[in-house]
Amino acid sequence: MSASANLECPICGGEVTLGGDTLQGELIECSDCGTELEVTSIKPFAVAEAPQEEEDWGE
Amino acid sequence: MAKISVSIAGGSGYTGGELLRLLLFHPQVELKQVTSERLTGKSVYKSHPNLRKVTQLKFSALDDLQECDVLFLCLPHGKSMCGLDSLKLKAKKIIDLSGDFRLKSAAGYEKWYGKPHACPENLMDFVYGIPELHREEMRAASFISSAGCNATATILALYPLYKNRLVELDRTVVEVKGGSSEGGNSVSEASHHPERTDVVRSYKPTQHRHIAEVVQELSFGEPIQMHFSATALGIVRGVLATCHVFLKEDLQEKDIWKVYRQEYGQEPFIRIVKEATGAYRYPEPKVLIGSNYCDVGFKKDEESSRLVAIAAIDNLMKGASGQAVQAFNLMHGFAETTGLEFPGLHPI
Amino acid sequence: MAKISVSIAGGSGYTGGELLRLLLFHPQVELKQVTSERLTGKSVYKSHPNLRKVTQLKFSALDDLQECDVLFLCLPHGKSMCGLDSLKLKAKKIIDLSGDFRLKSAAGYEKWYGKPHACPENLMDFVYGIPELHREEMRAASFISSAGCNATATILALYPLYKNRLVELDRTVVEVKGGSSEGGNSVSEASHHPERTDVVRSYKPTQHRHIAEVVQELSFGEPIQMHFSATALGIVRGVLATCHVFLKEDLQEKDIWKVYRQEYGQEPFIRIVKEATGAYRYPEPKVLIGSNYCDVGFKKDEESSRLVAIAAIDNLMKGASGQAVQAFNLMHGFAETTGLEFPGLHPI
Repeated sequence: MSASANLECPICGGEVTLGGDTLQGELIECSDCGTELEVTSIKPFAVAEAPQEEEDWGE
Repeated sequence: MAKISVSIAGGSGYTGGELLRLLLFHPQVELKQVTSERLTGKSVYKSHPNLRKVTQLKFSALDDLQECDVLFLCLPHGKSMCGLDSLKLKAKKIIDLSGDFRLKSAAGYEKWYGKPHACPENLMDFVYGIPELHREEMRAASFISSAGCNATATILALYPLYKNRLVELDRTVVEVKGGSSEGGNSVSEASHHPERTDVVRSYKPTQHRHIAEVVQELSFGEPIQMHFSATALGIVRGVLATCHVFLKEDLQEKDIWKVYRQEYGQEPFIRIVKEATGAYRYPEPKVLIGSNYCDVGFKKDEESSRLVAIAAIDNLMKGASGQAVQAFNLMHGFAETTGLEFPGLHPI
Repeated sequence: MAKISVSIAGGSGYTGGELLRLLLFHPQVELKQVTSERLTGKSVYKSHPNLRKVTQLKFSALDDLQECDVLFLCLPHGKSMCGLDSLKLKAKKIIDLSGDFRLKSAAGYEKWYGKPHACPENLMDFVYGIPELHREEMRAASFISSAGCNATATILALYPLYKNRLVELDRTVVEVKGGSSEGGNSVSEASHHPERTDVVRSYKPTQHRHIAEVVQELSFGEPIQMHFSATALGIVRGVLATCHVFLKEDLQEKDIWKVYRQEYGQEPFIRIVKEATGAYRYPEPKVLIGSNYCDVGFKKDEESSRLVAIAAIDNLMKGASGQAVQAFNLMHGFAETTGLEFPGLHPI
């Protein structure tokens, strides 16, 4: 199991911490901007914005 | 540790009532008197029904005000400055929630309040009461002037951008949307329910006096111009300030996040709210009612250099009484969130 | 004294969110998990925006629920009773906020909920959770079923009159007016803003299931009949129950005051509100939003034997989550007001 890592959220640049047990494809939330991120690789750790189905916001 | 003895001068209005609610539940406060000329001798809950059975306190007359450690002034505009000398005899520390001591310049006061200031020599004694801008000065202050509600929302929306000189200084347009409680509890034709409900009323398209505070606090020594309008909505509490600024350089949203995080990352009462999903993506005053939060968000316009900066508050909390209690906590070295933990309600 | 470990099963709805807010600030509670099948892994503030930055908690799946001291159930109707055996393995004490265990009679449940009860043998294990009626039983209880919101308001309005056998038992008419949060957070045609705003909607002129609880709690061993209607208003929170009863003897208002004072004089959450002046002469749900109060008032009709008894609550507080925390406090011998001190806001 690799050590945990601090990455930068691709959306807001906030700090995203990945635990050593994080799995490929896992979904995590950026605690600053709430965006759902997908772990695209674990060696080295990398994340990208998870695909979002566009919500109809009703307006 | 002995409690701090506190009184409120002018406690029958909405700001006084909200302050009374907060102070009654503040662990370090011993509430002594609440004055009201109109309701002297009456129980405070007659003006503040939410305090029924919470306190047996009755309104006192201002003349019967005894000495205390801290005096909050929620008097009608003009009364604080006219009565300052006698009020100063009652308490070493004063927090004034009126507009009397917000502006540093006597000329500015006369321009925006339409009459000369009664004691301009005292203007510099008061620290302008937004902790996120003046925390250290407020810790040491004996006199604090709590900011206006629209000014608080506008200043907090724009402060990181102006402090870091990121925007053009004369192109900013600000539209503040607010509720009926801003007008206080005195009734008028315009506040009569059938006339006031669900309006979208352009009550101050120009000349809103809170501009003066915004210009004062964001100029950082340079001349700036604010183009400010206020619209009244069918809500009771809540302010949303939508500010249109024009960036000097072509910054990306990530850069803007960085600037706001740098200025507000450690602030207990400011949350950066900018999300891609959900019904609450940008600051929303509704869920802040009763809380001391100021939520701040922004959106970069892809078509131009415009950045839309947005801030939401409860005008009676962060825009008045909550911020005054925050000032009180700072003045006495208490944790700044003391008595201000209520997070707001949802749904409401 | 070690804190009580608490989890909430079904925490993404309005009741679960209000309970979460209260428990996060409860001095004796260590909050462990909040479950939601739909939002497992997501931050709780995604459903409860007022809790943004107040907690970093994420929703768990029900299957991952660990043991704790007290489990609150805010599951959709029917889920508590079907899953009771496995839920009982997780906690020695359960407070259920659904309708599954409110009625003592399985036949009554089937009549009002339209399907047979899944585990009628457990019905008698649950104490009906209105402290003002069942305080001693609740202190000793391991399982409590929190009352319905309309039932709570109606029962508390009428309890002193029925307990003292002052009214005719088959003539009472009750009209409950309530808000949109009663329907929970699932959307429908009828809850769509343009259709729902400012309605005065006769959504249950008859057959409202909360009648069964009212009859159960006010019969005192005699057959009684309740004529009950519910009207939905344009408010979000708040219930006002207006009850029309017919007195057996010709009593004056002073006598009625005496009966209500006798039953409610020492209650921390009930205030008798009946005044001749001011804008808040009778119970008003608006100023109770967020508080655990039930305000009760009455007016004798000079023209007949009718007495109009009125009660107001916040349906999410005294009508659900607040009352559940009151039950929690009773179960553990804490002061009943612990974590429930918020007095409500004015103006709001």
